[in-house]
Amino acid sequence: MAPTISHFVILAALLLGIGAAGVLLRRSGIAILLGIELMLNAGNLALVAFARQHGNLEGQVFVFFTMAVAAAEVAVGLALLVAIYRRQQSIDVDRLSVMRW
Amino acid sequence: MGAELIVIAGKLIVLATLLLTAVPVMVWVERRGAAFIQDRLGPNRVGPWGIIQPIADSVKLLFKEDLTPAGVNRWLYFLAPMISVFIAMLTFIVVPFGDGCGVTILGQPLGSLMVASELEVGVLYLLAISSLGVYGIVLAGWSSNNKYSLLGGLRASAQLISYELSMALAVLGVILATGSLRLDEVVAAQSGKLWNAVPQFLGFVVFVVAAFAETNRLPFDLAEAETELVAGYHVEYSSMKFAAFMMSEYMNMVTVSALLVTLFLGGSTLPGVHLEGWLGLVVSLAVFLGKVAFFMWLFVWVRWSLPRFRYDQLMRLGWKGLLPLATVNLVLVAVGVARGWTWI
Amino acid sequence: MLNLLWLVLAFPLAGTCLLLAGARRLGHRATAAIGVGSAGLSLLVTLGALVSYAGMHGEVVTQTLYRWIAAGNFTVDLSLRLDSLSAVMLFFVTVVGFLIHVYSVGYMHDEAATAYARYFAYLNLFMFAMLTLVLGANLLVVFVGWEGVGLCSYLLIGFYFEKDWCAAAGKKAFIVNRIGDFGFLLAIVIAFKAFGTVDIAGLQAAMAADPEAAGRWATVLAVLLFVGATGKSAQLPLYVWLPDAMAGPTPVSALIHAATMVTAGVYMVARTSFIYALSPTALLVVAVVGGVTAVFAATIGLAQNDIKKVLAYSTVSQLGYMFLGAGAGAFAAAIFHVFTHAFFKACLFLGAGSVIHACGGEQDMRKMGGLKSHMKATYWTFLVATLALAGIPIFAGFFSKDEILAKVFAAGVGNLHGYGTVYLGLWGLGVVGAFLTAFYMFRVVYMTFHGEYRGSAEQRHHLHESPGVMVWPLRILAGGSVVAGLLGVSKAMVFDWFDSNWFEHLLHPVAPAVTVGHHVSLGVEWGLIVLSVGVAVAGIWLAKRFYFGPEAGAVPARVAAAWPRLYRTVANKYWVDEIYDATVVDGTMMLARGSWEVDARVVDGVVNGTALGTRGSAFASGLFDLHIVDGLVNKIADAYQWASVKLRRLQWGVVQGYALAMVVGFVLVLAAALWLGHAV
Amino acid sequence: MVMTVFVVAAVLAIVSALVAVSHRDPVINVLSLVVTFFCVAVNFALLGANFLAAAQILVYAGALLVLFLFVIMLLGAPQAPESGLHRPVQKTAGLALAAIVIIGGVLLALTMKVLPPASPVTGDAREIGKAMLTTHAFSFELISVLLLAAMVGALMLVKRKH
Repeated sequence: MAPTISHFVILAALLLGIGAAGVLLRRSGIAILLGIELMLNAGNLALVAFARQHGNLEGQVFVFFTMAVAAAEVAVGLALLVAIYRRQQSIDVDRLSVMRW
Repeated sequence: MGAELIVIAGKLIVLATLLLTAVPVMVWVERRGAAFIQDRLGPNRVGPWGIIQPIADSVKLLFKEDLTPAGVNRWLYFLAPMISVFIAMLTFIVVPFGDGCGVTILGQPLGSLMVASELEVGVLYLLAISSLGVYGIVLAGWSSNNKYSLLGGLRASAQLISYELSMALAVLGVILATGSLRLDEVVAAQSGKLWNAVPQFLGFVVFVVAAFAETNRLPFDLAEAETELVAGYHVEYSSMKFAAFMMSEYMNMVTVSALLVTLFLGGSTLPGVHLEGWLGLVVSLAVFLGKVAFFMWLFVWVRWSLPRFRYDQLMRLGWKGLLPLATVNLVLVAVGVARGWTWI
Repeated sequence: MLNLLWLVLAFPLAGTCLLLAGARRLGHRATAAIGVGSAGLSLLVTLGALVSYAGMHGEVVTQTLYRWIAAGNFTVDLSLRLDSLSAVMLFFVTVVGFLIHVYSVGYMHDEAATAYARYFAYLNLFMFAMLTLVLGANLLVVFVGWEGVGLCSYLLIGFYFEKDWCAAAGKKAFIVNRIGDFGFLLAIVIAFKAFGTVDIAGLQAAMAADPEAAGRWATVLAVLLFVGATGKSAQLPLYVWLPDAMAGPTPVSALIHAATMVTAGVYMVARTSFIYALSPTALLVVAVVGGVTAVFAATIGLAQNDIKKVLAYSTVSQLGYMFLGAGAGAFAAAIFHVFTHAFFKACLFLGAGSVIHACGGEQDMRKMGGLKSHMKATYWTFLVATLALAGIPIFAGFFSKDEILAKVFAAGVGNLHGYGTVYLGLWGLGVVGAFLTAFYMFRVVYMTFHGEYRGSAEQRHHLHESPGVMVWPLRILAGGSVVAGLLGVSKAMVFDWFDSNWFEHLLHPVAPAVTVGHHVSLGVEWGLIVLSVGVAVAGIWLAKRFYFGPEAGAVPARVAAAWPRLYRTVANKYWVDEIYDATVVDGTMMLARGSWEVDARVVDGVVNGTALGTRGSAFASGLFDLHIVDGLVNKIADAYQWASVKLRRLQWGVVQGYALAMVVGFVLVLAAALWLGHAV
Repeated sequence: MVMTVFVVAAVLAIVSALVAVSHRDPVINVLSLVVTFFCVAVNFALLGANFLAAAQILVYAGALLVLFLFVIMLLGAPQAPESGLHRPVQKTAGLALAAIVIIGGVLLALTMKVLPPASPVTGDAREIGKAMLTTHAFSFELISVLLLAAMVGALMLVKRKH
């Protein structure tokens, strides 16, 4: 028995959920960024699976764009983290409340 | 199925043996070469011209005490040298290091002597796997819980990311000229015309320099720079774990040299030589090994001739020197391909 | 080879870009290599193209690079046109340009590296613009080149911009040229309006197809084009910028202000000769302006002491001859003079540059003298070029100037368009001008190269021949000054033995002469030749009496003393600059001042009055504002404040809380979509 | 055979993903994420996207996560203080939402029509490149602008002001 698209989509959903949990629960900035990466990857997996299902390349091309976006996001995100760390010697996002009323 | 698997396994075993054998030989060449360049004798006690010296060295390393310093992250500390060796060996399997010349064993064609070289995304696989090599070094530096190691690891990660770009761009030029990601086709494409090193001289130079940086060899050995960082990322390692790092360094040298030969110097072909059967097989192997040997000697030669770069110089060379050059090379090749120049 | 024609333009442009980009980094050697190299490559391509073109029996070759403007049915292509006329121009522009690039390597060598690079960048840009002008297949492209050369001229005249007077000279050149350019621009607009095209070939075809409209517009078009030409080619009344343009480096004077750019006007008239052919009035205007300028400038040249100024007025005068020829309908003769003039005038300027270089920047001829023994090569090449300019047989200027005078005479005798007497009078002016030319040129030779050295002892110590890189262009140009004339030996000079005027045949398809079919007999033509040679020799003889020998300078001083008022008038260039200052410049200033007065008194008064009224009403409305409007505003603001105190709790500062909200929204949207059945 | 590979890769991916988001040592987080991404790459390969599989390793494992490691080391492995502030609402809501996402996704996967896979497309680099530079040329250019902006932004953020 070969895995069908459902298998891949279920795996993608699980990864997306785990990533979302990481983003929502962890307070370390790095962990949040990692969670976002995980979510993006889950999306990629689903895209490739759908591309396979429909027999065209669009999904794969989108994955490529996602990768580029992820790269840009990581660059800016990590730069932000470094800047924040320099400012308050911590990457705890709960401390980022200076702009609050 | 059975015969095919046996042939593939046989090829892998031969390959691994070859690679592992290359390490002690290289160690000996390096030490004798260094001695020659520095006008001393070098190892000369164990065996004629000290030729057994590497074996004695490895025996010594095997029997040394395997220390695990206090405060290290045991798991990662244990994993790092393994990753290094593993990645170094993985990279090698795509290199087509000889022409099968139609020879068959057990009814299976020998192909271009290697299995994975016929991978349709061979070059990409190569770049992907070699980009993982940094993990071994970074993790070693991190897990050792030593500031010198950490600095070495940091330096290595920044250096490898920086130079990988130029290297990949240089490789892109070759891919563009070949029109395929398969390494055996890269070799085949070079057999009928000039070797890539001539029309893509810039790319060749960039690749050679980046190769030195990617293998952490002088003049780019900032990750271990003994005068500044004691021994950098492997300062806390001893015994076989240390030996593993040494092995991976030499294996990486072999891989990179083999890549240089494959991508830019026509692999196992010689212009104008077309032999068939076993003779062709042997000759192509010998040609390939000869070309690789030249670059191995170049590694040794450069190591004992050039001083180390300062870190900012290293970064400047990588980003402001090699990257633009590699881009120019790529643009030139693209123009050539677009204009339909067949010699490029 | 001909499809590589665009390379002729591309090389100088590339040179400019390289030099401007690298101005701060390139050294002298690299700059010289790029500057001269691009001009040289351009020359090579030109020669190749001309060799290919030679086999094509005078067809018109057009190369369209791309469509530049497309607006409705009006299109302008960026296209190049090679015919015999532009081929001639192309040839001498690249040859003379290349030689002057080479010469500049030596002449400008003492400049700082940045200035050196800037200089060559401008020079290359000029080559590009001039070649665009020459090769342009439609009036708009020609105009681009036309403006381009004007810009380069401005940049190079003001090259030493740290000196006020150089910057001012550049500005003057630019503004005076703009006046002329306006005429050209108007002509282009009218051509488009009347015939719907600005393409030269198209315009010619359109005018041939509709003779009625052509007749109606020809005079206006031709006169407006000629207004442009008077600006660029320094004719009365717009000639005043050219003498001042000598503020630029001498090679620039040679290249731009003698050999190439200033001939653009003549070229343009020849280019559009099919328009002039339709308008006797325009031809007459051209001829009269040319003839008067020729003599007028020559008389000013008599009394100048600055060596470059003399050459500048001589250029104005010679340009006058060219227009005189064109005005008599002999376009080929005019272009022939352009061609020969380029060689000997460039040679003269470069020779003057060599002299100035040797004298350490001195330009006043009264402080020179006796340089003959110090600089042999410069002297001989200068002498050859002077003989050519004076119109002594064998040398190039003789053939071309004589050709022009012969054609004007023929137009006079043949009563061209019924203006025969006018043309005869202009012929007389031309002969007088030839005499003056020979006189003032030999004045320069005698004052500069003969007699005793009159500069300071320190300058005398420095006298030296220029380096080879400067002398060789001189030699080549001098050679050109000798042989260039042989291309256009007129029929009469070989006793009608064979029809030998190669040049006229070459240009005939492009710029056919306007004639009345009247042929002057062989005897009369020879009489004219003897007359003009005699006049030239007389001029030389008089110059020798005045400025050679122990009594040198005494006779002119006596002449000046005898007619002080006349001398002062001529030496001060007929006060034309002052008159322009007093009328045009001051007039403009007065207009500006008057406008300012009106502005200050009337406009400001109205404004101030209005302001007073406004203040009064503002006070009243202020009261209203304070109590009624503000009251309302404050109430609204209070409401907002109250609401924001409540709402700001949404910004509770927990970053992940926001993320949570986003995910909630995402889930809700997705759920809604699924619910409504749109997602699957 | 294929199923076995898939199951192994999937289980490994989920386990390592859980470790990646839950472990307190950031280095371990990153390393387990490497494993996850490897498994995703294996899944790509199973779906016939060889090129993407290689690109996945090259981009994610080879560059992005190395960058993470680099920053973690640069900052001296800051361990986020997970104690201290308690956020019961956030925690409950977060877990609930993650669960909803997972359940929703699984339901979606189970209910959707499973077509027999269309003729397998080769994830050939040539084809992807062609699609990217023709059909999606605009997005491609946009991505280059985005990357440039990200690069400049990152530089501005970490530049020390003197």
